[in-house]
Amino acid sequence: MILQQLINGIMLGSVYALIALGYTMVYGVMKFINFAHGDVYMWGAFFAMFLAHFLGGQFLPVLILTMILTGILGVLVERVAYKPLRRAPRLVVTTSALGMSIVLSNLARLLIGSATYPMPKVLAVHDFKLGPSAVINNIQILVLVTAVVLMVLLNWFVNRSRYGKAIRAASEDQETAGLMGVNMDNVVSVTFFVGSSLGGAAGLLVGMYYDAVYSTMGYAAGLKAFTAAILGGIGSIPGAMFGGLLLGIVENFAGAFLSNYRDGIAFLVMILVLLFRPGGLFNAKIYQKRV
Amino acid sequence: MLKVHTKRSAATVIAVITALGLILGGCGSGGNSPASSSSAGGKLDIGWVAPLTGSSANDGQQMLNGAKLAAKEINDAGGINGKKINIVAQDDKADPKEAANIANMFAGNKHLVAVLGNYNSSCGLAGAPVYDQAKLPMIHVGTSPVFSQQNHPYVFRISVTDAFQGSFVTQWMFDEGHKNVAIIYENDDYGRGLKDTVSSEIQKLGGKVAGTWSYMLGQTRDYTGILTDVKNSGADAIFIGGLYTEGALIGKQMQGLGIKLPVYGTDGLYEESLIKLGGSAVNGWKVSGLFLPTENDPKLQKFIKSYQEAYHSTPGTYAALDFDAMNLLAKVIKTVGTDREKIQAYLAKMPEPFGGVTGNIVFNEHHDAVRKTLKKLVVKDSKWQLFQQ
Amino acid sequence: MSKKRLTQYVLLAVLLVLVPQFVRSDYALHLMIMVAIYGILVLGLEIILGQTGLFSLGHAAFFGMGSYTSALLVMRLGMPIWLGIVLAVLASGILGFLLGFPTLRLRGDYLAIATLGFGEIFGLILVNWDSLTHGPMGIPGITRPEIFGVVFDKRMYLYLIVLLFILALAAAFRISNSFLGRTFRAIRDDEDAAEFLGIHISKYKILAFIIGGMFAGLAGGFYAHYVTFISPDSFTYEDSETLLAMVFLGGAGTVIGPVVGAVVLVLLPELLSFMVQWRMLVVGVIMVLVMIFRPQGLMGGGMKFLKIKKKEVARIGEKE
Amino acid sequence: MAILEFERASVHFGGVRAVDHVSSEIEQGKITSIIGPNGAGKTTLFNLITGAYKLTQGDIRFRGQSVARLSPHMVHSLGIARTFQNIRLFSSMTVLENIMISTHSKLKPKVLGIFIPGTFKRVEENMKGMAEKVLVLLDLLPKAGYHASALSYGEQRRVEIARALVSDPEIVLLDEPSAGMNVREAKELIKFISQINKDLGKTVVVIEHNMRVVRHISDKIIVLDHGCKIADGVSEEVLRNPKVVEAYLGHSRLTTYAHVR
Repeated sequence: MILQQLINGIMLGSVYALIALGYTMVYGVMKFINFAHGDVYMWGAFFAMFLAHFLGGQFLPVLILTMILTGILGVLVERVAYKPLRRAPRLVVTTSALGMSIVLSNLARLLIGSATYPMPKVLAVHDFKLGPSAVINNIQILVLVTAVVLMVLLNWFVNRSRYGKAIRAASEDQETAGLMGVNMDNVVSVTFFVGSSLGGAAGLLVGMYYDAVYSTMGYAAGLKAFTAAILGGIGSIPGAMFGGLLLGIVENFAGAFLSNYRDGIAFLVMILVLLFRPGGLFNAKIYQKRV
Repeated sequence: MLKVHTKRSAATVIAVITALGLILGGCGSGGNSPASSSSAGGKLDIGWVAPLTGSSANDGQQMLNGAKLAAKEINDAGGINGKKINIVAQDDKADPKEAANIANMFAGNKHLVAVLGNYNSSCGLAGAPVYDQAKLPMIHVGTSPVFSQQNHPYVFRISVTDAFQGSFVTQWMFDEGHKNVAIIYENDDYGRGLKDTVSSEIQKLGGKVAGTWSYMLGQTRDYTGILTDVKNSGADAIFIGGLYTEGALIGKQMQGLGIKLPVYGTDGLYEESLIKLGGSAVNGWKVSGLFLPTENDPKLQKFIKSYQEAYHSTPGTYAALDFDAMNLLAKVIKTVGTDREKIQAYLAKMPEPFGGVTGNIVFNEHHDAVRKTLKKLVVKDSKWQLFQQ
Repeated sequence: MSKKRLTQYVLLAVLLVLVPQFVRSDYALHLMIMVAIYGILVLGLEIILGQTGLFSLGHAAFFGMGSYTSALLVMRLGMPIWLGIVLAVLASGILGFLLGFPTLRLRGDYLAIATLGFGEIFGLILVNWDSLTHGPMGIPGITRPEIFGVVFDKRMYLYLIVLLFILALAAAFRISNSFLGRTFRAIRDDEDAAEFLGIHISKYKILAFIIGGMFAGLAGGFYAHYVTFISPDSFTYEDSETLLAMVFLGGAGTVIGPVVGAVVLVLLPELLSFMVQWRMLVVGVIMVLVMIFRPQGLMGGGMKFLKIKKKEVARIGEKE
Repeated sequence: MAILEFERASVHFGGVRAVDHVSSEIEQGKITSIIGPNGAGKTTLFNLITGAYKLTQGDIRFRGQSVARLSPHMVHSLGIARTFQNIRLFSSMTVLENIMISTHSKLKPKVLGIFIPGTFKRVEENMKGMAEKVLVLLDLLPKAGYHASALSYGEQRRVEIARALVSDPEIVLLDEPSAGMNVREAKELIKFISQINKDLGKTVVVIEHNMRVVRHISDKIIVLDHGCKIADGVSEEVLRNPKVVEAYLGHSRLTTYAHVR
């Protein structure tokens, strides 16, 4: 039972973590909360649904195409709603993101529909017994493995690749990075592309795991993922992963034992963590007074 | 120097208020002047309000489909006393504040004859005082017991109350020997009402509630935590006090966790999508319902056929309820005319039951629709079928 | 008071008394009432967010606190409505005090998410504490105010809320023009510096939440007795988000700006209501457009403080 | 008489000993300069006095009373005011408003008072009066209504000093007041610091790199290097101290020694 709950929690958590990475990447470079990210993730799930419909049971092509399409959507959103505001106060950009979130979710509802759609089968399901009462299936394992692989790739990308270095430089100090010859437009585009494509991957994985895709799915998942990113310390990639997992596990146990307060407990844990570590779990330095 | 700020602002306030007054005064008087009533000569305005955006948009859309279909059929048949029905549709976003806004908008629209009302009980209750005051009859699909307590004179509900459905399904579970029931419910006015009646009915009949678990609509649809706990609670059946989408996902997640308990529910689960989405996971689910597409009732067959033609799907509970509500209104208007008070008087004391696709309806003293019985439906071979002993 | 200002006030008063008399439609009256309610709400958020710079995503909780406090006191204990509303203001102030505590440790987006969490928890308590709040069923049939035995009609409600709004507006301006407002803005601009200049930061931050909460409590108390039905889904995160959008759309830090934002975001969806399914999309598009073409908000000015300060957001590897 | 005493004051950040066992005294009514190469811990010492950081070890006493556990605003209300190395004016406010902020410690205004017409007016007038007095002193009155960001660098520095003076503190801590000033402005500053000291009777503590300024104004000099005090005493003596010269020369011959010469 505990084992099963832990599996459930890790599944939910890895989904949060994947979405949280998108928030954290954008925040790292642009310093604002991209409220539209949850809806980009929702569009990713829809892209995945259509692709799975046309491509059938080919997981990798569906995953890669979904990530590309969602990445492009993310870049488009940035070009339309944030790029003109590059020099504006960041809370203004946040408001623009709020507007964009409304636009994206309503577009999905109008273009696709308000129903909840099943995900076309990408893989056949096989169950594996883990001990007397716990069970896990191949889709869950695939979701976990994909999530982990993507996170590892992202870590490599940010720490080792040329663009990753530019992103890190920009997240430390945009102006200096600009002076050092980093093309900010490109960095921002790459950031949005990568962050959004991870959201797209999450959309596919969630679609497969829950077998359901709907136009309002970005809202709750986005909120939780954002919470996870903050919990881990926003801007920190390991923070987002860890925050997501922690939130998923806490939420799952809360759901089992005090289901009426499930979401509240997740938030309570987050507030308590923040009170003791005001910069999130992986980012304690932010709060030193600077004089 | 510090005052500069205030001075400019006072002027702004004046400007804003004047503008506001002009805008609102303008649109207000427009709705009121008798001159504009000529435009409504050939038509009959019926208000319609339910969520068309947000988490419950899909249910609202179904309702609108049902209402529109009925209106189209009536209009194609020549309308009511020569007047065509015109649906004035509004979106309440499932937000009671917006529902109150729209209730006021409708109340101010003198052309409206009646309103087909909200999907959420909370939205209905926020608008109800306004409809009462404006003497505008409203038929809605809410299920909350609060409506019965409040006795809003102009508010009628065509859906089945929690109390009626809850006791019906509980009895059914007992008939089949399930006396230790786990209740999973949507934690809002809809699911909570069902949970309350079902738990008290179970206790009345001498059974046991193995536990209650809730989920919030619009939150992450992961129920594995709840279900793992249900599995360990020793329950011999599950009652779901919720709607079809969440129901289907609960079913699928049960399947994933290897839970094979019988599942019962109410008409909120009755929908084609439950099967489309749930697939094999919802086979064998038992649900109290109002109608079944395969029934041999010509009225029903016609409804199903034209609905499928118009929307390429099979109507569920909410589409059928609004279809009936619209037809009921048409019948009343045909009988007593467009006077709102007369419509209310007719509905409050119906001389004969209205035979709709969801059964024969009269409203009782609380303005709740009374039906003699409900149908026992079951998912069999991925189809809705009538339950046979 | 200068003569010009006096004239302005008189003109204002005359307008406010006359305008409702010419509005015949209940719907228009209702919308004006809603505008005023939201006006008071955003005045409160303006103090927290616009003046003090505390990013709060839980403002709907104060609104709910006010509504529930007054409704319950009046319905359960039979208190007079006036007293109920006064106590609603106090209760929301107390909630502001509690919600203000994390501000002592948290800044910026971290504070935002903490307040968001508080708002969500507050909502869940409303849903689950049945014996007190009647849970998700909500509280129907809330007592309407009476005066000399006459139950309020829309026009009387409007006069009352406009009166309350003017009081709130005057209070907001007074706060903004006093040392209190200056202190708030100092905290917003540079809270560390302010502390070295002898400002008790914690006290004033909590105070901002208390005052902001009290404004929302006033709006909430009135709202409960106006709509006569309240339930938890009237006070959700989406409402907090809308309020936030109102503040920025109108122009944070300008007192009057957020009120204009409230006017726009209350009326716009109603004016667009003929679009039914399309209107939320259009509202979203307009929000984005306004931000792009008028980032300082409709009423402009006062936004410099929100500019990215390199120091403030720099993170990993930062020395000192 | 010592008004401010450091007793083995130390603060460690992680492994770094930013200030290490500094013991010294600040004499009342005198001007004391704190000098030392970049990163010597001078500003950190100010931060310790004003309560931004808590001491890891040791104590700091103001008039015999420990200020080690006090928060910045409490230290301010005891009568210790400061300026900042990198100017930190409130950018959305006018010069006058900037200075009015700093009157809280002195006036202790009551929040509810703002809704009492008489009290509101009195407090505002009081604050304004205090601020204007300082503005006159610093020759800034014509700029009172300007936004702080519209002022020249030197003027902004003076507003900072005005902000420190308005609360009528006993000790004024000036963190590199001459930074970014030209020679003429620096000369005026020297005059002005003496004026604060002589005419207003304030105890002044200055962190300074500009040796011309240091030489002219200091009654006493404290030299820090790597968080440690390496010398203190009367100015000429300290500046001739070989350890001091070595600390400066050893560190950055190009920038700092220029001033020493």
